[in-house]
Amino acid sequence: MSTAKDRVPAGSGLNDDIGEKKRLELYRSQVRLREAEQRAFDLFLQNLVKGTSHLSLGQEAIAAGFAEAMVKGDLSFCTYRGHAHTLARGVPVEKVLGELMQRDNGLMRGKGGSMHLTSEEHGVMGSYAIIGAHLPIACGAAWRAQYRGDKDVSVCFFGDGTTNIGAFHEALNFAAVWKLPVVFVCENNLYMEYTPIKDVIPIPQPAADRASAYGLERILIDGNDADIVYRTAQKAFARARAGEGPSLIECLTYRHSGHSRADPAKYRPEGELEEWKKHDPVNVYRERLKQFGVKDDVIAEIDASVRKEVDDATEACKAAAPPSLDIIFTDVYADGGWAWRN
Amino acid sequence: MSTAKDRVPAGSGLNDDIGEKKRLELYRSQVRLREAEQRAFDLFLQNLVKGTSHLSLGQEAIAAGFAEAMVKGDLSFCTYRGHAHTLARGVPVEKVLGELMQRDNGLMRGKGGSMHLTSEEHGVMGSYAIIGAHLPIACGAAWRAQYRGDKDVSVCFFGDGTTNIGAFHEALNFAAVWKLPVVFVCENNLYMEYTPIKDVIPIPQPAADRASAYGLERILIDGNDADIVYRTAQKAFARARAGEGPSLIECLTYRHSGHSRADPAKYRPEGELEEWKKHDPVNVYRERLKQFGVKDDVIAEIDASVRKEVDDATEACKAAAPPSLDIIFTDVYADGGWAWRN
Amino acid sequence: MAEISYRDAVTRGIAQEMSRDPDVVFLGEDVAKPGGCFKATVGLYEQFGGVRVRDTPISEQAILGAAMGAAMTGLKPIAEIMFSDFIAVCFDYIANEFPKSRYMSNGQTKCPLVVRTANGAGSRFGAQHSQSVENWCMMIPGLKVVAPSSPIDVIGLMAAAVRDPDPVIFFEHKSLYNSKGEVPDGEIVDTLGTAKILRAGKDCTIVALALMVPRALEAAERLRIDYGIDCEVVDVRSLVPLDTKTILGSVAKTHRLFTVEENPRLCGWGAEIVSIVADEAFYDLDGPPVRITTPHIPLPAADIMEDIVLPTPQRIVDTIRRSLGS
Amino acid sequence: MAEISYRDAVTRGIAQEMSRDPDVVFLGEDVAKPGGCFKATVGLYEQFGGVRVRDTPISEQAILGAAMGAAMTGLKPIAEIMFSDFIAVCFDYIANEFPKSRYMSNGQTKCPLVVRTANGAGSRFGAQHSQSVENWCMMIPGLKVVAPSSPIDVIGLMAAAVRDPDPVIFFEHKSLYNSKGEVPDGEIVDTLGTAKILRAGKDCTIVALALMVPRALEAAERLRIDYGIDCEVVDVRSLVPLDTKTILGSVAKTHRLFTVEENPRLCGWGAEIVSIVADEAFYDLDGPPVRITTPHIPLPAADIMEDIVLPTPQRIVDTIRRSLGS
Ligand SMILES: Cc1ncc(C[n+]2csc(CCOP(=O)(O)OP(=O)(O)O)c2C)c(N)n1
Ligand SMILES: Cc1ncc(C[n+]2csc(CCOP(=O)(O)OP(=O)(O)O)c2C)c(N)n1
Ligand SMILES: [Mg+2]
Ligand SMILES: [Mg+2]
Repeated sequence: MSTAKDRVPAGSGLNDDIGEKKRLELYRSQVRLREAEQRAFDLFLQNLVKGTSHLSLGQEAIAAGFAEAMVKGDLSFCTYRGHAHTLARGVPVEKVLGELMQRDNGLMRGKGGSMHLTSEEHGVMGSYAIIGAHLPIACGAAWRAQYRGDKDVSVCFFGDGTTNIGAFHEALNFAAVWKLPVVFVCENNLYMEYTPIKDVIPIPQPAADRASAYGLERILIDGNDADIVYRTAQKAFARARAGEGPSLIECLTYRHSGHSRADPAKYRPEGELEEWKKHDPVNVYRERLKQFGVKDDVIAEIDASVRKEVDDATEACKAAAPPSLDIIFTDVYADGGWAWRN
Repeated sequence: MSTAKDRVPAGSGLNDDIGEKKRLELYRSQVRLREAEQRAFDLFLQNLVKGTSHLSLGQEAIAAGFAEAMVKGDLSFCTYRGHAHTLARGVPVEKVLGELMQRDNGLMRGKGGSMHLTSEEHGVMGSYAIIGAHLPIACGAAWRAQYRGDKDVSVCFFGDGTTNIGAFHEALNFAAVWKLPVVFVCENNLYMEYTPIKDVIPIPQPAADRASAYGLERILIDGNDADIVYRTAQKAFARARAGEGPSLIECLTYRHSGHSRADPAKYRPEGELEEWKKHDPVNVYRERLKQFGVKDDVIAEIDASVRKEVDDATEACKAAAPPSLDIIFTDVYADGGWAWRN
Repeated sequence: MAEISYRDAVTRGIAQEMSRDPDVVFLGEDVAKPGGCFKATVGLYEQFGGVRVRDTPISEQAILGAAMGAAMTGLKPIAEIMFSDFIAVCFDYIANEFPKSRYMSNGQTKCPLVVRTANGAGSRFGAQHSQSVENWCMMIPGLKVVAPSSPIDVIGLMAAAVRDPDPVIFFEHKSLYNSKGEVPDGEIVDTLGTAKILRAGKDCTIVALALMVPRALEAAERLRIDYGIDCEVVDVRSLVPLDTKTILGSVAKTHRLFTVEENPRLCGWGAEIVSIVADEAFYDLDGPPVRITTPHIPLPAADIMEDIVLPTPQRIVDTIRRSLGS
Repeated sequence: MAEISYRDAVTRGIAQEMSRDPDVVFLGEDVAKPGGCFKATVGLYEQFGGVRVRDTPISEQAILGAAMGAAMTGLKPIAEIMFSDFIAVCFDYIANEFPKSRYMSNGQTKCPLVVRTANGAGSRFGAQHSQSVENWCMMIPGLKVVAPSSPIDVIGLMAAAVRDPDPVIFFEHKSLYNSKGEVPDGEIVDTLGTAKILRAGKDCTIVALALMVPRALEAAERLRIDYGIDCEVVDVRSLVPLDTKTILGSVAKTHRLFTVEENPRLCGWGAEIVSIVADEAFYDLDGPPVRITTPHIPLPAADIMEDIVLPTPQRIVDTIRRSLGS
């Protein structure tokens, strides 16, 4: 049993390249993701979240670190485990919880559900629930940028288990050959649904150990340290914007919750969760701020304001109407309707 | 422009580990494949081969080398470019040409066609025309061997272009994790249909440079030297039979003909074919025999008897009846029929 | 005799066949140690061991390809595709490999395997995890396709599927896993290609499948009580082979046909059955054969929307009543 | 006005749209420098350059996924899938991605792309390279599906498909590439969702698609000459949107329906059209609606076998004559 700390070279350290303003944003973002996801879980237990939901508790540094490095116009492609990435791009908590709770104020007014969060205005180009499907799609968005000379980057998030499906391979090769401005981010949380990734790969690292198959640099980082994530993202984005092609970044992390819904995650060896909780990204970052001399009351103010945002969002969602049924038959086609016949 | 000779370390040399008997078989097999494929092409030009056909002219050393290393019970999984592998396992030339000519004496009596040659009694478990599909299937046959404790090996042949499709990746990972007795043979003939493989991969060698992604050894050999192929096959088979898992072998080679049918292969740079013809596997091997002191008349006898076999097969096919129409509706289901309703 | 759930029937059906035949092996994602994402295979790993019950990587093409290669060479694999929607990522095996190799080889190769998969809506999972896709398989020549609606049928048809020498796609309905039914003790083996008349009637024939079967039965009961309409309800159970005899026989008696299917409208199995009846029993029909389907749209996630788009007992009642002019 | 081949019409249709709109890009295997495996895109690379016309690796999922991502963000990609059978290896994009993202996002995302692919039998390529799979797409809500039968329709429907804001699957028929037809000079733009009555008649309606259209016309001619039966022939052209008005209108006039399709029997588009007519125009029908299809088997390779299993003019004639009792 080893956490990210043991398995990747250190590299954060005290270094003010990031600066206090950005650091506070990175902290706020992580706390926001933590609180919102925790709330989603509580609401699930209260039977107020319908369907399924996949939380990123414990993985917040990745979503926050990448989103903070992205600029307006950059595009995110997420999985069913996409709440955190959606929120990190600035989508209001209410919109996300509303969708999980199947309310009319939801991001897609209940039509998509928790696995398909999409907010084009925030650059969130969709959350995809078929493993691997969005990697080629992200390539396509990057191809458009390359074709048009646009400078945006497409960032595609996925899990360790996703590295074994065909679409992963096709996308990586395609992106590398066409030198597309796309960044592939593997969040290695050690598990697929319930099966440990190490049981189904013949190499130690599912993504990093495959980068060379696509002529790419091996990048393996501590995904629980937002500074490291942020710096790595910036480097990859610069490379992409410079026309030097894609990157594949493996971030070591751990999900504190089960795979989905109320999964108790009994398949994890005893003590593993506790070990990883010692390296909880939110705690790591709070300590970091303190090392940089950020005062406790500044931190407390952030914590409180985030809490209030999530509380308010929760109340708004509880008060929101269910989705109106007249949207069932809208937006199948671009004309707004669903007519397959005349 | 470089041929296999320049691109892989030498490794044949004079060395009698193979022995004269086996060497004569390797030679006979290659000549047989050469003559049969050349005949198929001639018959195509005479409009006697219907549909399509994909020849292995120039790639004979791979089919011959692997087949000679296989023992009864070992299984071959081929592509649409499968005539050579089918013949190399001992299937009569008449059966193959008969199928290409859509005659009743064909291997599948015209029902399958040139792309789907199958002869279970010879261990030829099918030829598959959807790129990549047979790699997972070969894994399954190997899984059965592992499960039952059978000692046979499944050998799966495919081209350089096939390394970019999803099924390749899934099969390699699966086989490596389950340590299956399967040997993946990439015949890198430098081209997909008409596009050079180097245009669509970000690494020099499509298969060898990816072996490490599956925890496998990098194996790149001169595929135009039957001795090297044979030795490499033996090693891989021994590993598989010992329960040590799969191998991925990239064989450098070149097809002398076009991709299929009457493709004139105009996309090849001038002189490339000529350069490779200097390293023609049949010539290489004829010279090898001479170096080992095999007399010219022994070689001439082999050439003549193969020629007669192919001539006889051709005549038999020309004389053969067209397929009988009553098999159109047989063998959709195991009961011999096609009834989807009562 | 005992009452068991549809979910437990899956486990029991597989266990029955694995106990009987050592060539039966089972593979899929999270099916072994975790017992499956729907908990429908809990205990098989413990009972039969990790050599026969195996967890795989997330590689649906490898799963189905491996099943096929094993089937061709002597085993009888059962492969799980977690959600039937994921058939799309391994469709080549369903469409081009399993069903064609016997034919193309002129009878040389065999492919005795079962693909079992969780099909259908009702869990509020949204458009990529809720589809009914049995028509994706029915339309492919060379496959057999089964979709049981009750625990006893699950066991019996699973046994029949595993013992069948052809590739069988076995659709379990997600929303039926919790449903219960009486099941006799001992071995249960059913027959593919047989529909069941679950309720005899004279005024019209309702043909249904899987989750639509209990809904059709409920509608029939309401039609009897509220409108005095006497419906015959046929559970198709097996789309291929299709028991056209039972269906045509029923229509010959009732003179009216309604199909109730969860497939989106176009090219579902309802269209096939309506076409067969319209062609072969045209003069038996006293009125138009009517399909009741999910509309031709992707499935919405929200419960109140999902509940509306699937055929409901109420919609079945209304459609039949209106069509019969009562 | 000039006579051009169906093959050249494909090139011209694409070139027309690429000239008009710089957002139209084209990708596929061997489509650029080599001009396509059916030589249907020769010259596009030279005319529009390697940035707009691109060869890809053998990665159908990457091809369709890339097309989708580009379409979502502003381009209008045309993607080639070399043989329609290969849709099976990238079916997730066809079934689960293209057609669902707009709906799931409640209208936020768009997917204006065209997948063109060589469909159908007649080339003696065997079971994995000869299928007619337009029903694989018709059955998926959210797609549009087109299959032209003549050079002029190829150009006009290609233009309509490229300009359409939804994902369109464009089926070209392999056995029509060499066929010829008159085509006017200048821009040609047609309309999706419109069938064409190619021959007016009063005794029965024959609905056909792609390669079956010329066969239906030939059969109609023979039926007139030999049996005095006057057939109306409808070329569906567009399966989604489906021009039910034209079809129902024709049946209202002729009172008999025959569909002629290359799909294997079960769940083809013929079943859909028969079901619509049987339901909505039941009382217009004077006799059973009849499907003429390829039987439900994998396709054999040999010419004499392949020729028999596809619907032939002779089979159409015999079926209609017998059914009309002449
Ligand atoms: C093609 C496909 N196969 C299987 C699934 C079911 N599934 C959903 S999440 C998941 C595990 C994914 O693991 P990983 O990629 O590590 O992501 P994580 O959930 O850990 O974030 C699986 C198997 C799916 N959605 N799509
Ligand atoms: C899934 C799929 N995509 C495309 C094709 C069309 N196709 C047939 S052969 C071929 C080239 C294959 O190249 P390679 O793997 O190098 O094998 P080679 O033909 O050189 O032996 C292609 C693209 C196919 N048969 N299947
Ligand atoms: Mg994971
Ligand atoms: Mg090649």
